[in-house]
Parts: sequence; C-alpha cells; structure tokens
Amino acid sequence: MFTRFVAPRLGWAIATIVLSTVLVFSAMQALPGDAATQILGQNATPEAVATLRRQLGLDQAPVARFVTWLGHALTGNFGTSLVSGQAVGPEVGRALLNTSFLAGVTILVGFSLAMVLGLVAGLFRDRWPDALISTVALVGMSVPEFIVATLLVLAFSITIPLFPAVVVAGQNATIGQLLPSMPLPALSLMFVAAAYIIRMMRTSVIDVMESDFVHTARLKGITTGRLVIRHVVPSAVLPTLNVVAMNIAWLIGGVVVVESIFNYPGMGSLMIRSVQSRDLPTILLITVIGAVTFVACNLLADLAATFLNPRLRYPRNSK
Amino acid sequence: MTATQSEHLAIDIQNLDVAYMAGTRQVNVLQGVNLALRPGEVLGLVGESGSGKSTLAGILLASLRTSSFIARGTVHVAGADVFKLKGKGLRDFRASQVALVPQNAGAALTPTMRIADQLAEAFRSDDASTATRAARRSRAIELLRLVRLPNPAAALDKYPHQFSGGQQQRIGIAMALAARPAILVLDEPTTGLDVVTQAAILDTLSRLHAELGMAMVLVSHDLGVIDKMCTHVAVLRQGKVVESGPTKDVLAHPSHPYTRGLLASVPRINAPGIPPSLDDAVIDAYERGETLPAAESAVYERTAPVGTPPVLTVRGLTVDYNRKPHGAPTVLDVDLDVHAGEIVALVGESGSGKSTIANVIAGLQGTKAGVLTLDGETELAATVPRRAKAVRRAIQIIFQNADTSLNPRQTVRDAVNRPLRLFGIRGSSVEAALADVDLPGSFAQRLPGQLSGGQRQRVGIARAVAAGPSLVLADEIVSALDVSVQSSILRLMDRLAREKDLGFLFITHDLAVVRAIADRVVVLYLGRIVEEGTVDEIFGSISHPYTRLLLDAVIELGDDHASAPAPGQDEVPDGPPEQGCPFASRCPLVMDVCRTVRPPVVPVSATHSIRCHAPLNNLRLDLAESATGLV
Amino acid sequence: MTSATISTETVQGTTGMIRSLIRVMRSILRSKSATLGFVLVILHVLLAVLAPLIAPGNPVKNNPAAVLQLPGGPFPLGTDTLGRDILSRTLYGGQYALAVSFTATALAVLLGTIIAGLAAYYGGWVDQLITRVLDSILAVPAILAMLVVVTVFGSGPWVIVLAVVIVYTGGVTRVVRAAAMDVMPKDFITAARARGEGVVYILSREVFPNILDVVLVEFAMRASWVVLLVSSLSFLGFGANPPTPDWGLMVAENRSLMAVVPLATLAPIVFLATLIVGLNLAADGLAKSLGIDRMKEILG
Amino acid sequence: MEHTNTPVGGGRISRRTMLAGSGLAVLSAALLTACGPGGSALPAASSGGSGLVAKAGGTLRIARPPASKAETLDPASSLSAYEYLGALYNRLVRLDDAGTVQPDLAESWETSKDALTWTFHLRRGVTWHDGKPFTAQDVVHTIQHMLDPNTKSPQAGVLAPFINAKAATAKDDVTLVVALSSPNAEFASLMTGYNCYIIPNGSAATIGQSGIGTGPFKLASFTAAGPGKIVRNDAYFGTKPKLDAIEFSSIPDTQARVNALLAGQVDLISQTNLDYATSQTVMASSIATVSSVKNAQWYTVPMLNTSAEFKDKRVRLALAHAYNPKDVMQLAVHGSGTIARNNPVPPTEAYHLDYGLDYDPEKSKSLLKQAGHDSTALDIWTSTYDSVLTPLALALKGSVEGSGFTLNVKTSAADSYYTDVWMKKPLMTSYWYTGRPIDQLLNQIFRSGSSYNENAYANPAFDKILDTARATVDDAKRKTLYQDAQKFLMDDGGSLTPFFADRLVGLSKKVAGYKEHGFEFDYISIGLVA
Repeated sequence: MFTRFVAPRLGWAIATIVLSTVLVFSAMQALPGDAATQILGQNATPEAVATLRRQLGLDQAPVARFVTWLGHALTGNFGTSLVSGQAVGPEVGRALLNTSFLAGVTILVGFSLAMVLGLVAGLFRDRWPDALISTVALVGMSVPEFIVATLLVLAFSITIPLFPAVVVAGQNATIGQLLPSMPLPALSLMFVAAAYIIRMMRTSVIDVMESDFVHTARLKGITTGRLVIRHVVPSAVLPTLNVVAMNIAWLIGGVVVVESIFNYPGMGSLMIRSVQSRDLPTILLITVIGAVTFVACNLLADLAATFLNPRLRYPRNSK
Repeated sequence: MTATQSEHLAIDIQNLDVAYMAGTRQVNVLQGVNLALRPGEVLGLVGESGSGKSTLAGILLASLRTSSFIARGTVHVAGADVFKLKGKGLRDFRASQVALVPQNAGAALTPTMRIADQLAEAFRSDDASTATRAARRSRAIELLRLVRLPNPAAALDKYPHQFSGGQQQRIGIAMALAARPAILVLDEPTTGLDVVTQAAILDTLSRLHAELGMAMVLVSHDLGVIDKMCTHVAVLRQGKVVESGPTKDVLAHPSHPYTRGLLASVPRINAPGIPPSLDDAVIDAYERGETLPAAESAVYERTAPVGTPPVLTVRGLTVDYNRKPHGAPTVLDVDLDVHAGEIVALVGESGSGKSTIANVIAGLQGTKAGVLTLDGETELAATVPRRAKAVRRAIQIIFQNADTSLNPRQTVRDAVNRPLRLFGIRGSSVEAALADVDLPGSFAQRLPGQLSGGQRQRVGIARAVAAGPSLVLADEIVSALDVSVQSSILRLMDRLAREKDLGFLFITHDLAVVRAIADRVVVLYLGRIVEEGTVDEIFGSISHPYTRLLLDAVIELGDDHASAPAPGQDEVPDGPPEQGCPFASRCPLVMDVCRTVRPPVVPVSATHSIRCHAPLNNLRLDLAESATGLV
Repeated sequence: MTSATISTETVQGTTGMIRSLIRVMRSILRSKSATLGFVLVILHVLLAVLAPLIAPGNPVKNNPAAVLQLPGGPFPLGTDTLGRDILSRTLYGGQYALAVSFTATALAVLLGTIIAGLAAYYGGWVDQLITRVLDSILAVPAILAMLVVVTVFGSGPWVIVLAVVIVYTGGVTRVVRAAAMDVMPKDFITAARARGEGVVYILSREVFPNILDVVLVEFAMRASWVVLLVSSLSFLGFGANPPTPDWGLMVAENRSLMAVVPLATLAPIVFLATLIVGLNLAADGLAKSLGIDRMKEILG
Repeated sequence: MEHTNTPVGGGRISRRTMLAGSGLAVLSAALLTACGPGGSALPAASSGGSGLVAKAGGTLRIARPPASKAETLDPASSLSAYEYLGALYNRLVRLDDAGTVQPDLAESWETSKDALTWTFHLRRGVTWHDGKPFTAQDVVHTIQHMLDPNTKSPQAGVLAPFINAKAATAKDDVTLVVALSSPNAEFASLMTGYNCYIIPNGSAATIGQSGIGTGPFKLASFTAAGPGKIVRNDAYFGTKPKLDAIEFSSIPDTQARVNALLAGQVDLISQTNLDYATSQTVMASSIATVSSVKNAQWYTVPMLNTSAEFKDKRVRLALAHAYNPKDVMQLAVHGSGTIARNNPVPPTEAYHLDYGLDYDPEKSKSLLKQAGHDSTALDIWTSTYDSVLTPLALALKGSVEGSGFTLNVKTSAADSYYTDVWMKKPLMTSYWYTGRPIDQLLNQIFRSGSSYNENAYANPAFDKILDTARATVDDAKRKTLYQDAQKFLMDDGGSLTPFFADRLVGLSKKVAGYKEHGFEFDYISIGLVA
C-alpha cells in the first residue's frame, strides 16, 4: 500500500511544496518596500532602514536567504517574525489551530449535508427536489461570500441577536471561547463550499445511475434502498472526494473574506497582515502549510478513493 | 392464442410494437412482433446491429430504454403480463421468474461489491435454502462451480475486476441462475471474448440448460452460435421478425431472402473464398413484393500472387515494454515477410502481441532488437520522426474501429485530402480515392457521423490507399462490422491488393475471415510465432496444438458442435513464460522439455513451418485428436 | 514542414473550428437554461456597449447641488454621495467588469489550452514537468497569490488580468489536458502520427477541434468566477480607479448609503448577480448540450 | 494589520482596512442600514457625548483598530498601544480642549527669561501601580528614554533640536529642572504629546510589558494586537474613574468593529472616524449611537514642493484657489466639518489666525498662466486607508473642473499608501489628528527637513519665524509670531487644507460621560449609564 501509493507521490509532494515556496519567496522579493520600511513607516530614514535591514538580515542576497531559510525549515525551524521578533511557528500554529477548528466544523456538518443533498438531487434528477437543490447550488456559486456572510450577520446577530457578530477573543482564544461565535462563519463557508460538492455528487450519482451494473442490479429485482446504498453510493462518492479535498485545501489555505468579516483569528487574517508587513518568514510558513494542505488533501483524496475503490485496492494479479 | 394458453407458455409476445417519439413522429423500434416459447426451449434472436434484438431481450424483463414505450401488443413472461407489473410485483417478478445475462459482464457487475454479496442479492427472499449466511455461501459456491469458475470458494471474496473477461461472464451467468429463474435471457453473452473462451462459455451454457432445463433466450449476431445453442430461432430485421421457427428448419431451408443472404454471407473455415455480401436492395424489393437479382451470389476465391517482390521483411523483431523488471519480452524474435499484392494474416488471441508488431512496423513503437526492411532495400528507422517522407508514405494503416479512426470534426475530404497534400501526390484526387473504395465523390462533403460503419471503414481505407503505399497494415478491419458488410470490405481489400499491388498485413483473430481472404498465415501466441504457412496449409491436417485449439473452438454453421476446449484451456496466462514454449501451460501434448527449452522450427513444407517439440505425427489432425482427446 | 503548408493548415484548422462552433451554437439553442444564460450575458454586453447612447447622464459628473437624491426627476435611480446619476453609472458599470473579465478569462483559457495541448502531445517528462509546476502554483493559496500580485504591481486593469491568469491558468490546463489526453489515443491521431504530422498540425487540426466543447465550457465557467473576482477586487480598491463607473466600485462607494439611496447599492448588485447567474447558466447549459460533465471540469 | 507609518506619531491612527476586509464593509453596512429607520440627519451628539451621568462601576468594552504584532505599552515607542496610555500613565502636563496647557504630574512650572531653563514642581504623594513613590528621577529617566536613539521615539524628532539626554536633572524628589540647548517657550506644551507619558525610573526595558504607571487604571493583561484588560487604580491621586475595568479587543476590519458595536459585543469603537454613511447605520440601530468630536480630523492635500509639478509656488497657490471648499466639504463629509481656507491650524486652536486662501477661479487661472501653463493635468493619489480620502479626491477632481487643472484619481493599496505614495507622489490626500500644540504642528509638519513634512515644504524664512517664536517668552508676542507663520505658510503655497472634519465615533447607548479631544481621552468620567 505505502510503497505503491504514498511513497512515489510523497517525493513529488515535497518537490511541489518546495517549488511553491520558491515561487512565493521570489514574488515577495518584488514587493515594494520590505519589513524594514514597513516597520519604520514614517520614521524610515535611510540610515534607520539600513540598520534595521542589517538587524533583520535583509541585507544578504535573496538566494542566500532562501537557502538558509530552507535549511532551517527542513529542521523544523521556520525562523522568527520580522515584526514581532518571536518564532513564527507558535503564532502560525495558533492561527492554523483556529482555522482548522472552523474548517472542521464546516466539513463535518456542511460537507456531509452537501453529499446527501447531492445524492437526493441526483436520484430525483430533473424533478422538483433536484430543481430546488440545484438552484440553491447555483446561487451558492453565484453569490460572493461577503454578501452571504454579511446577510447572516445582519439576520442572526443584529436583527435577531442569536449569535455574536465577531470574535472578540484574540489569537490565543480557547476553543471554548471560539465555539459560541462559530455558527455564522461556519454557515457562510458551508454555503459557498457546499455548492460545488452538491453539484459534483449530483453529477456522479447520475453517471452511476446510468451505468450497466446499476441496470443489471435493478433487473435483479432488489429494492431501491439497497440499490442506492450498496450499488450507487460507493461508486458515486469517489469523484466527489476530490472536490471535497479541494474545498478542504481552500478552507485551510486562508478564507480571508469570512475570517475578516467575523474577525476570526485564523490563517486568512494572519496571511493578510503578514503580506502587508512583508513578514517573509510568516508568509513562507503559511505558504508551506497551504501547499502541504493542498498536496496532502489531494493525496488523501487519492488514498480514500483507493480505499473505496477495489479496482485500486486489489489490483488484478497481472500487469 | 388466449390468456389460458399463455399460462403454460414461458414467453408469449403478441403483435408487439415498441416505439419512441422523434419530435411528433412515432418511430418503431419493434413492429408487429409475435413470439411464443415453451418451457425448456431455447430461442435464438438473430439479426444485425439495429435490428431491435436487444430491445426485445429487454422487454422480457419489463425493461425499456427511457423514452421508448409499448405502442401496441402484450408481453406475457412466465404467465405474467410484464408491463402491468408495478413496484413490488415487478421486483418479485424480476427476482424470481426471469434473469438476464448482460452482454458485458465486466461493466455489469458492481465494481465496489464482493462477488459473494452480489450473488447473495440475487437469491430469492422466499428461498429457505439460502436463509442463513452459511447457506448462502455454500449455494454461491455451488453456483460458481456450476458455471465452472475455477476455485469458487476463493472467488467469493474477490471483486469483479479481479477476474478475466471469460470468468466475469461466468459469474454473470451464475448471478442470473441464482434465483432459479424460469427464463434466462442472454444478450450477446460471448461477444468480445476470444474464440476459445466463447466456445468454453457456450459449452457451459448448454450443459447448464441440459441440467436445469430452464427456457432460454439467446441474443446473438452469430449464426454459428445460434445454430449451436438454440432449438428455435427468430430472425429480426429493422424491428420486424422476418422469419422464425425451429433452428434446423430455418437454417436448412430459409424462406426469407434476408435469412438466405445472412446465411450466405457467413465466411466458413472449412470452405475457402469470400462469400457474397448481403444485398439490401434485393430484400427491400422482396418486402415490397418485387424480386431483384442479387448483385453477387457466388463465393469468390482469391488467388495468391506468385513471385512478387517483398515489400516488407521483418527479421528477429523483439519488443519489450519493460513492464516487469525481469519479464520475458512481449514480442520475441519474430520473422515476417509481406510481398507485393499479397495478403498476409497475422492471427492470435487478444494479448498475442499482433497489434504491437503492427505499431512497430508503423514506427509508433520502439523495438529492442530486429531489422525491418521496406521494398527489400530501405531499412526502416525505429520511429516515425526519423523516417523519410517516402517511407512514411509507403506504409499506411487501416484501423479496427471506424468510429475512432476518423476525426469526427473533419469532412471526408479533409481526411482523404491530407495524405495527398502531405505527400505531394500528383494526378490523384479525393474523388478518385473515394472511387477506389466504391464511394461516390459526393461523400467528400460529409462528416464521419453521417456515414454508416461500412462507409466509414471505406473512407479509412481510402485515406490509407490515397497515399499510394506499398504496404498496408489492416488491424482487425472487419471484426467490428456486421457479417453482411464484412464480405464487401474483404472483396474491396482483395481488389486493392490485385489492382494496386498492395501488400496487406492483415491482423485478425477471426479464422473464418482469414480463410476467406489471406494468402499466407502467421499464427502468433503471446508474442511468439507458433506456426506459419499458406492458408491451405494452416487449415490443413497438420497444425500446431494452439492452431488446432483455435480451429476447434470456432463455432461453425452446420458442423456437429461436438468439440469444445477442455476446462481451463480458455484461460490465457498474463504473460509469456521466461523460457520454453509459450503454449506449454495450455498445451494438451505438453512434455517436460516444453517448459524449459524453446521449441525448434519444424519445417512441414517449403512454405509451412511449426514451432513445437512434439513429433509432427502427433500434430496430424486424426492422430492428434485420438492422442489428446479434444473431442 | 514548410511555412506554406502550416498556413494552409491553420486556415483549414479555423474552418474546422468554425464548423464545430456552428454545431455548438445549434446545440445551445436546444437547451433552455443555456439560451436563458446566453440571453442574460448578451444583454449585459449590449448594455455595456450601448451605455453611451442610452445612459441619461454623465456617469462621472459630481453634482454638489444634487447629492443623495432619491429616485425621480432627472435621476431615475437617484444620485450617489457625490451627486452622480446612479442609473448612468450602473449602465456604464458593466464596461470595466466585462472587458477585464473577458480579456483575463480568454487569456487564461487560451494559455491553459496551449500548455495542456503540449503536455498531452509530448506526454512523458514534459507532461510531468508541466503538471508539477502548475500544481505548485495551485498549491499556493489563491488569495495569497492574488495579494502578492496586486501588492507588487498595484491596481489597474492589466494587473487584475495578470492576477487572474496566474490564478486560473493552472486549473484550465488541468481540465483541458485531461480532455486532450482522452483524444490522444484515438486512431485518427495515431494515423496522423504515423503519417509523420507535426505538433502544430496534430494539435490545431486533430486535437483542438475535438476538445473545443470542453474549452468553451471551461471559458464560460471560469468567466463567471472571474467576473465575481474582478468585481470583488475593484470593490476592495484594486482594479477600477474612481470615478470609473464599475459595479464593484459602486457597491464599495455606496455600501452604507442603503438607508439614504438604496438603489445606489442594489442596482449594481442586481446587475452583477444577473451577469454571474447568466454565465453560470450558460456554462451549465453549454456543458449539458455538449454532453460535458461540468463538475468534472472543475476538478480537471 | 501593521502600522506602516507610526500612526499616532503622525497623528494618524492607522485604520488600514485589509485587502478583503476593507471591501467587506460594503454590503453589511448597506444592509444593516437598510433594516434600520435610517435618514440622513447628521449625528446629533456633541463632543460632550451623551449628556447622561455615568454610574459607578461596570466594565467598558472598547474595540481597537488594527495594531502591530510589535506594539508595546512603552509610551515613547512609535508602536505604543495608544488606548492604554492615557489610562495607565500620566504626563507632566496635558492640553485642555482649548489647547492650553494644564497640570498633570507637575503642579506648576516656570521658565527663565531666555526660555532656556524650565523648572517643574511635581505633585507629592503619587505612587506607581507597584506601590513605589513617584519622584523627579522617574521623569529624568523618562526623558532620557524618550531621547534614546534606540527607542526610535517620534517625540525625539520634536524635542531633539533643543534638548539632549543630559538636559533633565532632578533638583530634589519633587523638582525637575530641564536645561534646553536652544530657547523654547513652548517646551511645556511639547511635553503634552502622548509619547511623553512618565514611566518609572529604570523601567525602559520592561515598561513595554509591565505598563506600570501612575494613571487611573492598572494593567490586568495585555497582548500585542490582541485582547487586554485594565482595572481601576484605587490609589489614583486624582478623581477616581467611574469604571471598574476596561476590556480591549482588537478588531482589524472597520466593518467588523461596527458590527461588533451593533451586535452589542463592544461599547465603543476607538480611533475610528465613521464615514457619513456608516454613521447613519449606527444611529439607525437601537443600541448604539454616534458622537462627534468637533474638528478632530485635519484633511489635507500635500503638494510635494520638490516635484516638478509643484516646485513653482504659483502653481501651488493656483491649486489652492481652484476648488470650491463648500462643495468639497459637502461632497466629502456631508458638511460635518469646518472650512479651513487652507489654514492647517484649526479655528478652535488658541493660536488660530483668521486668514486663508479662498475659492477664486480667476485668480487661479491667472496664477497658472503666470506659471506658464494654460492647463495642467495631475494625478491625485488616494486609498481606502481612510474612508474620507477618496471622496475628498473625487470632490476636488470635480470642483477644479473648468479651472486650469485636471485631476486624475489614482488609488493605491491601503497598506503601502504611506510607504509608497506619501512623500513620493506629487499630489495625494492625507489626514492628521488635530490637537497638536501649535509649535509641534508647525515644526513637525512644515519645518524644512522634518520627517513628517509631507509637502516637502522648505523655506528658511518660515523656519526663522518659528525659531523666533520659540525664543519669545511673551505669550502675546509669540502668538502673533505663530500667526505670522501661518500667513507666511499659506501665502507661500505651503498648505492645501480644504476642511477640518468632525470625527464620528460609534458607541453604545449604555455609555455615559464620553469625552475626547485631540489626543486626550477622558478615562475618568466615562462610564455606563445608571
């Protein structure tokens, strides 16, 4: 299993991750100004900038800096923030934790629901349940997140004060502190992400329903329930996994809009702050995490597919 | 016929019309179909593609393609008026009375379910004998044994894709039998399987029928299969049953010209020559009550060219995909000649490497060793980019599947004109090229989608011939076509070979076609040549055991259908052995030496050679049979 | 091959494309949703183009005397905080979004298609390389990529186009490559290879015409995303410079004036939403009528 | 969000909206208003806040704008956490809303005739939060810390010209003597800056986290750019604050801050000048309202004197005369402000001179002609950094139409606005907080070579006037000198200031006794309604 699926892809995965960091690093070099100027702001006299640059090690050649960074990164040391002067690991870790928590809720509740809806839509193809669900999905794809989120705030925290409008607890909030303000951000994310999952599930269900083996199974005279659960769902879920994976990657990779609307202390907010303060170490770590998530999600999707799909799990004992 | 009578009929279909709506117009898929079948009888539904035979099979399970509907008539199966059945009634009917063996079991088995579960599903809920899990298991094993699936117990916990096509088909049959149905419907159960496998499966089926005695409906385009399996036959054409009755009578004294044409157009391994192709004009005339003389009625016997120069010589060709680190090469040490105007058949089952060889010649596949020479002088570079324009022009390909061989977005003109322009051919034109393949110049404007299968294949041929090649690689070019069209394409091939001195390397698995068209034959097994010779020699009395197996497996109209391969002989190993004779694992005459030493080339005549350790005498038909008991 | 033949080929290639296009258009009209979608999109394009003729006023003229007017009189939809006519601004508003979005999408899809074609044609390590590089671009969180690009190059239409191309080309390539991969093994390609045709011919004449449908769907689909993105961006202060009439910008400018002049915000939102829904429907219908699985498209 | 510039130092409290954040505002506000009654009446509240009296006790929740991860409680730092300072610390002296200097830790002070030596008599019996007594040594240490180059204090730039690290000495525990290196009669007022809060002796290294001061509140907790809490200091020497405690939370996105207020999660939004429309939204809500701080925002349009476009004084003057301030103020802030007539000193300021450059298209045209252009097209840069900047730019663009000028509005990303545009582009929109002492205002922002001189205005004659003023001990004389400076500056085309705007602050209806002016926030009388 490992040697056949994980090992070969792992190599590529790492290459991909490193390459992405290279891309981001070089792009950051092109940014106007650097941490020094950003920190000093209006006090940025040439001398001050020069000293600070030296302090921050920004005076070395980019390539050299990247190589050193990479070297340290591989040993798990991602450097210290150019702004706060503290190790970036813990801070990004916090943000990642908070984001993952939000993502977790969204995935558990939203994605499973979306799959069910997609299944229903597929089974009732072109009839009213399908029409209804598909329309919702279409809207979900057409309406920007910030409108959704804003409407939710308006409805459920200002007009009817059910949930908090923002997270007032900061970066180091405990899960207990975050939980009360979870519903609205989670809902907003679900609405956007679910749309694609619903549609994917619907499509693949329709495909499977038209396949020979479903036809044969039906001709065996088995009940619809059994037909759906034993014959349709297992095959229909497979392609959907990829969409789910992409959405997870998106959820972790920084859902800036929603996070800032709800002042949620996650990766998205951190990312923006870091780009604006040119805090390279933080940005690079965020990139690494984003890339790792992206790669890992796709890898996991493949593995899950493998696990669900006997074709791959038990290769025919031949070429 | 009255309802009471239909009680004890297995199948009773009365003036049935099935149709779909094209806009406001009703198009009949089936028209005025009347059929009756008693328990225990076997009905064959024969017809060419689009004759409605599969629709009819579906009807028996109360299954219609969405959008089509019953326009008229009634269908009683096992006493039930199937299209009155709804919900649970319908499910019970399907679960108990009638079962289907689908055409392609590979696609018809649910990939995500173990065999055991799929079989268990099919057991009747009311059946006490399968109440417990253990009971279901043992019954499942029993079924798999019944269909002669090797090692049934182990098979239960496997998934469909872990079986070969033949085995999947057997499982499909077992699943259909699980509910002990009164009627078994088989939709082209052996199409797409190798001849040997087909023979084995059909043999199993007839044994099953003998043991269980259920009524069967067998849909097939292959008259041989029908002849072997069915007590009764119904011939369908364009949704109408043109003729039906006991198989022997219908096949012996066909009353309808379509049946006659069909029978006449089937090539036979025991009779050389290209049969006349079926002439629709004649039949349509007959339908209108007129009579027309058939264009061609006689069998045409082709004569091999003599003393023509070689257009292609292959020496010591070896191809290795290096799939496995230390596996035997896919193709090993193949020698091969094609002379001008000669049609050489390269014969083998799927996986025999015949297409690989074609790709190598076409320059699409690299080689490990071997020399290819064109027209006796130019040595062929390994791959296309390194071949001169003249060389690329000299070698042309015709493909098996006419649907994918033409670019659906290009007109016939674009397709045929391309080689003319690319190779800068003077004094020829698209129209001329089309004329060469008996197509009107007006076709130049059409898109492939607007052509019939046969016409598409002709365009494919025109594109190849337009380049003015000396060698044409024809890969299974007739196997996808209806038999009536087959022979016309075969005749075209013959004519082009003669008129244009074209050398054909004709790749096929169909021995009857080989007999009809080929001058010389090379028999390939797992990428190794086992026998070669003139067509008469190959079909003569001395053959390699593998050739013999193939010949015996062919189900020929009107022969006794007695012989069938021994169990297990239909299973082709995944790859060639590292050493010894590739056929050793299946050979009835196998000796220890076969497993270790590569068999020598035994010359039978100047043109006929066999690679086998067995003494020639054991390879003579009469002796061979007594020696191996293949009967 | 000689340049002469290339040129004639491309000519033929285009005729092939045109033929396919006609086929596509026919199939669209067969699908209700597609027709509706296309009507919406075309309507928006027309409005944007004809705005100068139909708009009642100057979309960028301040008017201190008529600030925050309610609908009525010379201002059918009222005026905004600078006294500019909202109807005129809304009508002009499509120009920027449409121009930028369509340019960006076209570039992304064109680039993606070519890269995908090459990847599929050469296969092997070329394909591997392309796939990996694109993966690494996709692996960078899109929003981060956007941020960086916009921060590096500042605002302005071409920056947005660049950003979109960077963010979306990878996705397009994935999808189109998959489609091209399905075509490559077809016999007519084999025939062409065996004839010794060049990459230009095989891609332009044999491959692309057969994946045109996928590409079209891809275009319509991405377009809907890009319009959304471009509007969001210019409403975040990147892209359109004030006082350019642009929906995203208008929403930003009048965001909180709902209580005073609701239409200043609602009108652009409605226009934007209808355009995006139109594009989505078009993509859906297109996909349906072409028998393409749009969701699988998204996956690539 | 980082302070790319030292916001408070520049008197510009960073309210950067993040890439996504900023925009998000959009709809929400819109929809929020939609639900309320709305109406376009201007905020009724006065700088006195709601007239209600606050009850004793209770906890106030304040939402803070984006802050740097590197922010600190060190008052001298450019990244000091502004909201905490006034609550935790005291200065020697403070400014009242008339701009006159009032006692704080210093009960009285005097200066020598030559305005070189200053003596401050300190309050007795004051203790630090850690119980230690407050002495003159603490002030000496504070001044040294402030002037220490490593502190990078913005105030150093203000003081350095006439004071060095050794200048301050403790005569005794309650007497501080400061010897200036050049005369400055305004020294006291320059010690009212919010970087001048007094920290305990020897605390330079630790103050950033400890926050030990003498102020009305003690630090309970503090996280950079995060939540924090302060509690009442019962040992406070002055009037005890009404509140038990104040909780701070950091909410970068403006709209999110407003939402928090409307959802009742916070009671006051600090350092946030609500744009007109948002103020409408807030006023429409049942639990929140808006208070306006008169003339608190100074909106200005720096013309980079070193640029080709503006090196000619006549062009600068032409532009100053080219726009109609009434229209501009109406369009940009819906009239909630005071027309400045290009005078950078607000009318409420004691030293204000009632003089200005008024709207005069003809004069503008002729000036431009003399400068040798019939017409000139300029880019005017703006950003979402502050909600008024872009409307201001657009209003100007519209207003100068028909004059010789054509303005093209260019936007820049909020986060790079003060690094890439400010002091780099010839023409841009900018703003400051008012409430600086006149001397600091003119020296910091218009003196040649000052790091905040955003016009890059440089005129020795002008600098000379300032120096004389500083050296003049006679208040009346000094006042006229500063007024001469204002006139000189304007006539020299040194400033383009259309108007001073009222700052619109959003706060809960539960809040009573809210008072704010300039950099002074009243932590004593603010509380919750009874």
